[in-house]
Amino acid sequence: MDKFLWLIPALPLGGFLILAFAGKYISRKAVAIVGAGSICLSALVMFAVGGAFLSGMPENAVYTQTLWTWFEVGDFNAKITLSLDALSLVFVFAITFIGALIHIYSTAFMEADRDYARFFASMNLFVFSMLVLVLADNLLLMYLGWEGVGLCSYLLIGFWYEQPANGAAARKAFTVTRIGDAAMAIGLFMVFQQAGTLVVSEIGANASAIWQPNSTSVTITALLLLAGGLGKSAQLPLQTWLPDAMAGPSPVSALIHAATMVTAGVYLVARMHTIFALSETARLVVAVIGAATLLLAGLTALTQYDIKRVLAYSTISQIGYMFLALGVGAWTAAVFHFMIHAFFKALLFLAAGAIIESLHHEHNMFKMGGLKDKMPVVFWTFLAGAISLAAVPLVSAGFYSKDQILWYSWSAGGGNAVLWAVALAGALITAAYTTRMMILTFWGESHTPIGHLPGRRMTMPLVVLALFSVFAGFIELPHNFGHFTLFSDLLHPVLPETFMKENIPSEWLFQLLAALATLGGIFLGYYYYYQKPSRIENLRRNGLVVQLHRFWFSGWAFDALYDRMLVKPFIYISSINKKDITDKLYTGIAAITGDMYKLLSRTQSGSLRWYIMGLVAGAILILGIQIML
Amino acid sequence: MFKVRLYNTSLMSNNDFNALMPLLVLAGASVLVMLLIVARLSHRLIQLVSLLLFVIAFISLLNIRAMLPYQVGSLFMIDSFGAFMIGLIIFSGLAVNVFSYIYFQEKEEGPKEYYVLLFLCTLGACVLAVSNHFVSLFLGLEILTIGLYALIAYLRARNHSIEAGIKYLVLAAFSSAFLLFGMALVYLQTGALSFAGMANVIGAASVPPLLLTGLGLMLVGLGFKLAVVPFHMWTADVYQGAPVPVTAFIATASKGGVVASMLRFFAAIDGFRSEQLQVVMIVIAIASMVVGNLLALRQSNIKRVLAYSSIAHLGYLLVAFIPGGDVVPQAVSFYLLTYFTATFAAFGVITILSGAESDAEELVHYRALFWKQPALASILSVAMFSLAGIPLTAGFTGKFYVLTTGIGQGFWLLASVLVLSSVVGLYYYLRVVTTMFAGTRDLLPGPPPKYPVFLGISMVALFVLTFALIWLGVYPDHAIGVVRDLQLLVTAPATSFAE
Amino acid sequence: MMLVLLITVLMVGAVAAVVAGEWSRHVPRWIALVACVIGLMCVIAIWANTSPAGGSVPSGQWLLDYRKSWIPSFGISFHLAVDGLSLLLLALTFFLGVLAVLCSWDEIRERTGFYYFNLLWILAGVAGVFMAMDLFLFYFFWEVMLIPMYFLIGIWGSENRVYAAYKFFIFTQASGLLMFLAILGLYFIHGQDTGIYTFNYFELTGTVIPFKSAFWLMSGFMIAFAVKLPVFPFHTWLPDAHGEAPTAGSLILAGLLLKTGAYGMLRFVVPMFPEAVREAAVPAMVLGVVGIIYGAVMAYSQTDLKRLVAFTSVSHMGFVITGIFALNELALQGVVMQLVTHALSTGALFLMAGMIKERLHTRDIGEMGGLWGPMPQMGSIGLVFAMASLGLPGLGNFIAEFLILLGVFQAHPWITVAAASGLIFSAVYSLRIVGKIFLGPRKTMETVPDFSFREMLIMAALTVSIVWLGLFPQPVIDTARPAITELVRFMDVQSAALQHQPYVKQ
Amino acid sequence: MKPSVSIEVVVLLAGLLFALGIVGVIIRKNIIFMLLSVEIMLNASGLAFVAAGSRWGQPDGQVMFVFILAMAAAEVSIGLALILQIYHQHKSLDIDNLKEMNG
Repeated sequence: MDKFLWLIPALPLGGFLILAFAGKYISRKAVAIVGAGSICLSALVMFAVGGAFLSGMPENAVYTQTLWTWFEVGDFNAKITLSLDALSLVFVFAITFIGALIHIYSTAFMEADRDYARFFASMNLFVFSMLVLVLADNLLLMYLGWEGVGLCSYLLIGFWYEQPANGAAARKAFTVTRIGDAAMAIGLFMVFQQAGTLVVSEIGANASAIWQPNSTSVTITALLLLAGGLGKSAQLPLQTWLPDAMAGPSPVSALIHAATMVTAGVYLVARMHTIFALSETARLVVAVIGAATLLLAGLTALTQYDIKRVLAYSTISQIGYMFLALGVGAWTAAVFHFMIHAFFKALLFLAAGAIIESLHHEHNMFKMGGLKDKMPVVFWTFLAGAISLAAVPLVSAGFYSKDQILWYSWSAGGGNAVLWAVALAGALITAAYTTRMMILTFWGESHTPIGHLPGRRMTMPLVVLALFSVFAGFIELPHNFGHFTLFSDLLHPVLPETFMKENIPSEWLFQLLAALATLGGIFLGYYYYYQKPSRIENLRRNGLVVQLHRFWFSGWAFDALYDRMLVKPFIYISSINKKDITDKLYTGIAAITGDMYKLLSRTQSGSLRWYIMGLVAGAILILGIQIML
Repeated sequence: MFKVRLYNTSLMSNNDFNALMPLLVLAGASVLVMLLIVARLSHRLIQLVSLLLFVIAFISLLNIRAMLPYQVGSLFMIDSFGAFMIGLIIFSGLAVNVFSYIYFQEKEEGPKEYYVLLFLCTLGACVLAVSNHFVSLFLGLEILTIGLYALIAYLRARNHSIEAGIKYLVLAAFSSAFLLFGMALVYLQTGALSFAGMANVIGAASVPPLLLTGLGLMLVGLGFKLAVVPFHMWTADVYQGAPVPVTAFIATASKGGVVASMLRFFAAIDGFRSEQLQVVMIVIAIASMVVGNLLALRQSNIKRVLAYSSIAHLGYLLVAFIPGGDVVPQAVSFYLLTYFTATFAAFGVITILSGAESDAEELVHYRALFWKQPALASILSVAMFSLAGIPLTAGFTGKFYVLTTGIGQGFWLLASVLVLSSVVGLYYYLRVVTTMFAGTRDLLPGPPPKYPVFLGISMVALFVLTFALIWLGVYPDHAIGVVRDLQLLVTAPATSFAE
Repeated sequence: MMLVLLITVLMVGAVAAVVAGEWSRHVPRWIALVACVIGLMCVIAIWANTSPAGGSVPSGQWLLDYRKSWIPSFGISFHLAVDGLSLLLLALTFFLGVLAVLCSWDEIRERTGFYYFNLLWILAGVAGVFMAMDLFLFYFFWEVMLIPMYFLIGIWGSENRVYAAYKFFIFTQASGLLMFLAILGLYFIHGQDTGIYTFNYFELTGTVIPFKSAFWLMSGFMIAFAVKLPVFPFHTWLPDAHGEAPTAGSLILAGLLLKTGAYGMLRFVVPMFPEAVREAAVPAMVLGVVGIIYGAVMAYSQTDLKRLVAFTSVSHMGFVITGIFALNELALQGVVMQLVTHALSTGALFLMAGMIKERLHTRDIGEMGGLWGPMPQMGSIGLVFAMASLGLPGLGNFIAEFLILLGVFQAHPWITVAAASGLIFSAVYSLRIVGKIFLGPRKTMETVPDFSFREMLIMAALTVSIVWLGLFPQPVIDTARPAITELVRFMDVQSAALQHQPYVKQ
Repeated sequence: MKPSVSIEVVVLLAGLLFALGIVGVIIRKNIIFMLLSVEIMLNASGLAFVAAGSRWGQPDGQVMFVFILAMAAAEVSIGLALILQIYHQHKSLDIDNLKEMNG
C-alpha cells in the first residue's frame, strides 16, 4: 500500500490547483465537489493505507516513499520523502477525517460567500501543507509544510479582506508564528551541524551518540525547536495571535486553529522526542510552559464574551495540557489528548459557527441564550463537545485523555506536585468556563431573533464529531479500570513508554480529585450563571475583581506589553529614518563640493589685477617650495 | 673682445630646408594669404586656399618622416616626437580653419586677415614643438602669443573680445617676463642657451640653487601658457571672450606646443632629478585637477566649462609628465591626441551653433538639442563623454595611458587624485549631455543652413573627429603603436648631421 | 564564437533599433524582442551542449572560451569565457531581457528607437561583464552598462529622474574608477613580479601580492562591487534609481546590475586576494547582516512602492554578501541561487509596481488597497512573490536563503542568528506590501482591469520559474557546482598552505 | 678684459628692476602704466641676459636682448591698439572697469 502514500497529500493539492486555476470558470457546485471531494478521497486513501499499515505492520513500523531529490549541495541533501508511522498516522487521520467533515460542513456554511472557490482552494492547500508537515521524513520538508500551513492560516484568517481588522489579525498570526519559525530554522542549522543530517529517523537513531545527555548543545537545540512549536501552538509567550485569529470563518477556526495546525507544535516535540529525552532542562521548560499556559488561558477564557474567543483560549489551554504531558514524558498521553481534543474542539467550533450563522453573525454569548429548544441538534452536539471539554467523568472522551495527563503530571518521570496542582486547577477552571458558555448560550431567555437553522450538510458532521468526542475515549482506558491501552500500544513503536516514578499513590485518588475538580467547576459555573446571577453583580462591584477581570479579559495584557516593547519601537525607528540617514553622508559630500565651487568661482573675479596677483602668488609659492625643500 | 662663435645657421644645407619644410610652408602660407588679401580675393577663396596650404604643410611633414631624427643647427631638433606634435598642431590649425568660415562669414569684421594670424600662430606652435634652444623656444612662444593677442581680440566690436584680448595681452607679457628672467638665470648658471649645451654643463651634478630659481621662474611663464593652477585664472575669461575657433586653437595648439617644448626641455636637463621641482610639479598637477574640475562644477557657460575642464586636463597631463622616463613622451602625445580630438569635436559643434550676434555659449542654447539636431547633439555627447573619460571613447584610453604611466612609476597619490577629481568632472560633462536630452522638440526647426558647402565640410570634419574618438576608444592599438615609436632626443644621434 | 555572438546580436539589435526608430514607433520593440530571444536561444543551446545531460561535457570548470588579441601593447586581449556560474547569469540576463522588452511594450511611447537602443546596450554590457576574462575588458563592459542606464533613467524615468540618474551614474562610476586603479595596481605588481604585463584573468589570479597591497587592491575591487550590490553604507543610490527608473529599468537594475556586483566578488575578489578576503570576512559579513536588517526596516517605512521594493533588495543582497564571505560550498551555492531567485522575485514585484502605476497612476501604497477585488489574478501573483521575498519554502528564494544561512552557520553561528532575524523582518514588510495593496477597503473606485494577456504571459513565466526553482533547484545547483567547488577547493588549498598557485589552469 | 662691474651687481639690479615692474603692474590701475611696467620687467630680464652673456663672454645674451626688444615692440603696438578700442568702448582706461566676464 505504501506506494499510494503520495496520494494522501496529492489529492488536496490537486484540488487546490484545480480551484486556483479553474475556480473562476466552474460552477459553485463543482467547486464544492472538488473542494470537499478531494479531502474526502484523501481520507479514504488514508483509511486504506492506514488499514494496511495497521493490519500488516511493516518490520520497521514505517512506510516511506521517496518522490524526488529536492536539492543536494556538498554533504547536505534534502529529499522529498514521505514517511508514515503510527504517530503521523494519528495526525493524518485527524487531518483528513476531521478535515473531510469540516469541508462538507463548509460547503453549506460558505454557501453565500462571494469567494467560494478561493475559500476551498486555501482550505485544500492547507490540508496539503499540513499533511506534508506530518508525513515529512526530514525536518526541511517538515519546515516546508510548517510554513505552508502558516501561509494558509494567514490567507484564511484574512479571508474577508475588506475589513482591515481581519488583515491585521492575519498579519499578526503570521508574524508571531514566524518569530518561532526563525528560531526553529536556527534549530535546524544546529541539528544539521551536529548530526550532519535532517532526516528524522537518522537523528532519532543516533541522537544518543551525537549528544551528551543534558549537554548544553542538546538543550539549546531542543529549545530552539521548541520555540517553533510554541509559535505554531500558541503557547506562552507567543500565544497572543490565536484569539485574534478567530477573525476567520468558523470552519477555519475549527480545522486550523483547533484541530490541526495549532497542534503542530505538539507533533514537532513528539517527533523530536529523542532530542528532548536527552535534556532534562528542555523537558522541564516544556512542562512549565504548558502548565503556565493552560492556567493563564483558562482564566482568560473565564472572562470572554465572544464565544469563539472562549473556545480559542480554551484551545490554548488544552494544548497547554498536551505540552505539559510532553514535558513530563507522557508522550502517548499528549498525542491521545491531541486526538480527542481535535474531535471535540472541532465540534465546538463548528457548532458555534452554526449558532453564529443563524444569529446573524452575533458572537457575544450574552446576546445569545435560550437556544436549547430552538436549535436542538446544535444544542445536543454542542453539549457532547462541552462535556468532553470539561472532562465529565466516565461519559466523555475528554475525561480519559485529560485524566491520564493529570495522573502523569504527578507520577511520570518529569512530573511533580506543582505541575499536578496547576493541572488540577486548570481542570476546575475548564469545567467552569465550559459551563458558563453552555448556560449563557443555551439557557436563559433568548436575546437575538434566530435566523434560518443549519441544514443537514452542517448538522451531519456535528453528529459524527459528537459521537467521536463521546466514545473515542474508550480506546485508551486508565490502568486501574480496564487497562485497555490500544492507542498507546499503537504508538509505542514510535514513542517510548512513559517512565514512572516509584512509590506513587494509587491512581484512584487522582481520578477522584480530577472528577471533583470537574464537578466543582461545573457547579461554580452553574451557581454563578444560572442559580444566582446576582452574585456576579456583587462581584462586579468589587474593585479588585474588576481589575482582575479586566486583566484576564485582556489576556493578561500580553498584547499591550508586546505592543509597547516591540511593535511601537520598531515602527517608531523605521518611521523616523524614512529618509535614510546614511544618505546624508553623500548629500553632505555633494554639498561640500558645491560650496567649494562657490568659493573658487569667487576667485574668478574677472579683475585683471587680481589675476596678476594670483600669478605672482603662484610664483612666490613655487620659489617658496623650492626654498623650503 | 667677445669671441664670436658662428652657428652653422649661416650655411643651410638642402636637408635642413627639407627638414624645416613644414615650418617654411606655414611661414610662406601666411605671406601668400597676405598677398591674396591684397588681391582682394573673396573670403571663400582665401579660406579654401588656406585649407589647401594646411594640407600641403601636413603632406610636407609626412615626407620628412624618412630623415628623422634630424637636427637643424642647435636650434631645432626634429625627432619623431617633435614631428608628431607638429602634425597634431597643423592638424588643429586645419580643423580651426575648417570651422572658421561659417563663424566669421557672418561677422562684420573682415575675416580675411584672420587666416594670416592663424598661420602665424600655427607656425609659432610648431616651432615650439621642435625647439631645442632658448632662442627658438622664445621665438616660437612669442610668434604664437602675439598672434593670439590679435586673434583673441579679433571681433573688436564685442566688449568681451576686447576685454579678453587685453587681459591675455597683459598677463601673457607679464608671464613672458618671468620666463625670460628665468631663462636668463639659467643661462647665467649654465652658460648655454641650447638644451644640449645645458645638459652637458649640468651633467649629473645636483641642481644648483640659482638654476633652480631660474627653472622656477620659467615654470611660471610656461605654467601660464598651459593654464595650470595657480596660473589659470585668465583661462575662462579668454575662452569666453575669444571667437570660438580661436578658443579651440588656444585650448589645443598653443598648449600642445608649449607642452612639447617644456617636455623637451625637462628631458634635456633631466629636470626631475631635483625633488624640489618634482614637488612643485606635483602640487601644480593636483591643484589643477581639483580646482579645474571644481570650477566647472555649476558653470552654465559652456565655453567657460571647457576652459575649466582644460585646466583639469592639463593637470591629468602632468600626471603623465611628472614620472619622467621614455614612456612620458608617448603618454603625453597620446593624451594630447585624444584631448585635441575631443576638444575640436566640442568646439566644432559650438561653432556651428553660434549665430552672428553671439556665440552659443549658454547651456540653455542646448536644451532639447538632441531632438532638434540629433547629429550635432550626438557628436557633442561623444565629445563630452570622451573628455569625461568614459570607456568606448578616446578619452578613456588616454586616461588609461596616463594612469598606467603614473602608477607604473608608483605615483599613487597623483593617480588617486586624478580618479577622484574626474568623478567631480563627470557631473558637469553629464550636465551638458543631460541638458541636450532635457525637454522636447518644442521649438520649430531653425532656418535652413546658410552655407551648405562649408557646413557640409564642417560636418564631415566633425564626423571624422567623432569616428576618431570612438575608434581610439574601441581599438586604439594602431594609435598606441604609432605613439610607442615616438622618441624624444636632445642631442642628435651620431649618424645625423650635428654642429 | 558563440560568446561573441551573444554580445554582437544585442549590439547589432541596438543599432538596428535606433535606426528603425527614425521611421517607425513599433519596429524597434520587435527588433529588441527578436535580439533578446535569439540570445536566449544561444544560451540555452550552450547549456544543452555542455550540461551533463547533453553532448560534450568539458573537463573542469570552463565550458567555452574565446580569445583574440585586442591591445597587445598593453597585454590586453578580447577574452571571453563562461563556466556554470556565468552561464546561469547569462541565461538570467537574456530571460529578463525578453521580459524587459515585453514590459516596455506599451509603457514606452516616445523615442522608442533610442529607448530600445539603450535597453539592448545595457544587456550587452551585462552579458559582457559575465563573460569577460580580461580585467581591462571586464572594466570596459562594466562601464558600457552605465551610460545607457543613465539615459534610461534620465529620459524615461518619472518626476525626479535627473537627480536619480546623476546619483546612479556618479556612485557607480566613482567606485568603478577606484576598481580600475586597483586593476592597474594588480597589472603592475604582476608585471614586476613576472615580467609579463597582462590583464589576463587567469594569469593575474596567480599573482603573489604582499598582504598590505593585497588588502588595498581588494578594497579597490570591493568598493565597486559593494556599491553595485549594494552593501549597507553604499546603498543609497539604489532607492532613487529604482524609484525613478521606468519599469524595465528597475527590472534590469534589480535583476542584473546588482548581480554584476556579486558576480565580481565571486569571480575576482575571492580568488585573487584569498588572504585579504579571509581577513575581511567577518567585517564584511557583519555589514551584510546590517544590510539585511537595515534594508528590511527601511522597507517597512517606505510608502513609495518601488522604493519599498528597492530596500527589500538591499536586505536580500545582505544575504548575498554574508554568504559569499562564509566561503563554503553551501553558502556559495546559496548565493548563486539567491542571485537567480532574487532577480525573478524582485523583478516581478517591480513589474507589478509598474502595472499598478499604469492603472492607478501612483506608486504610493497609501492610495492603493483592496485591489484583490478587481484584480484577483494580480493579487494572487503578487502574493506569490511577496511570499517568495519572505522566503516561503517551495519557492526559490527559500532554497537560497536556507543554504546561505546553513553555510554561514558552519562558519559563524552568531552571524547566522543575527541574519535569521531577516526572516522575521522580511515577513513583516512582505505582508505589509500585500496588505496595503490588495487587502483592506478599496481606496479608489475607478475600475482597474486585471492582467492583460501580455502581462499574464510575463508574470506566468516568472511564477513558473520561481516555483520550479523552489521545487527542482538541482539543475541550477549542478550547473554552478564546478565553479563553486573549484573556488572552495582553491580557498581550502590557500588556507592549507599559504602558497599561491593559479586558481585555474588554462 | 674683465667687465668693470661685477656680474652679481648687474643681476641684482635686474632683479630689482623686475620686482619694480611687478609692483608697478600690480598697483597701477591705468592700462598704459601697466603695460609700461611690463616693459620694465621685460627689459629687466633683457638686462639679466646681457649680464649672463657677458659672464660667459658670449654674444648670445645680447642677441636675446635684441629679440626681447622686438617682441616688446610688437606687443606694445597691439596693446595700444587694444587700448584705443577699450577707450572707445568704456571711455576710460581703468582696468577695473573690465570685469564683465567672471564666475
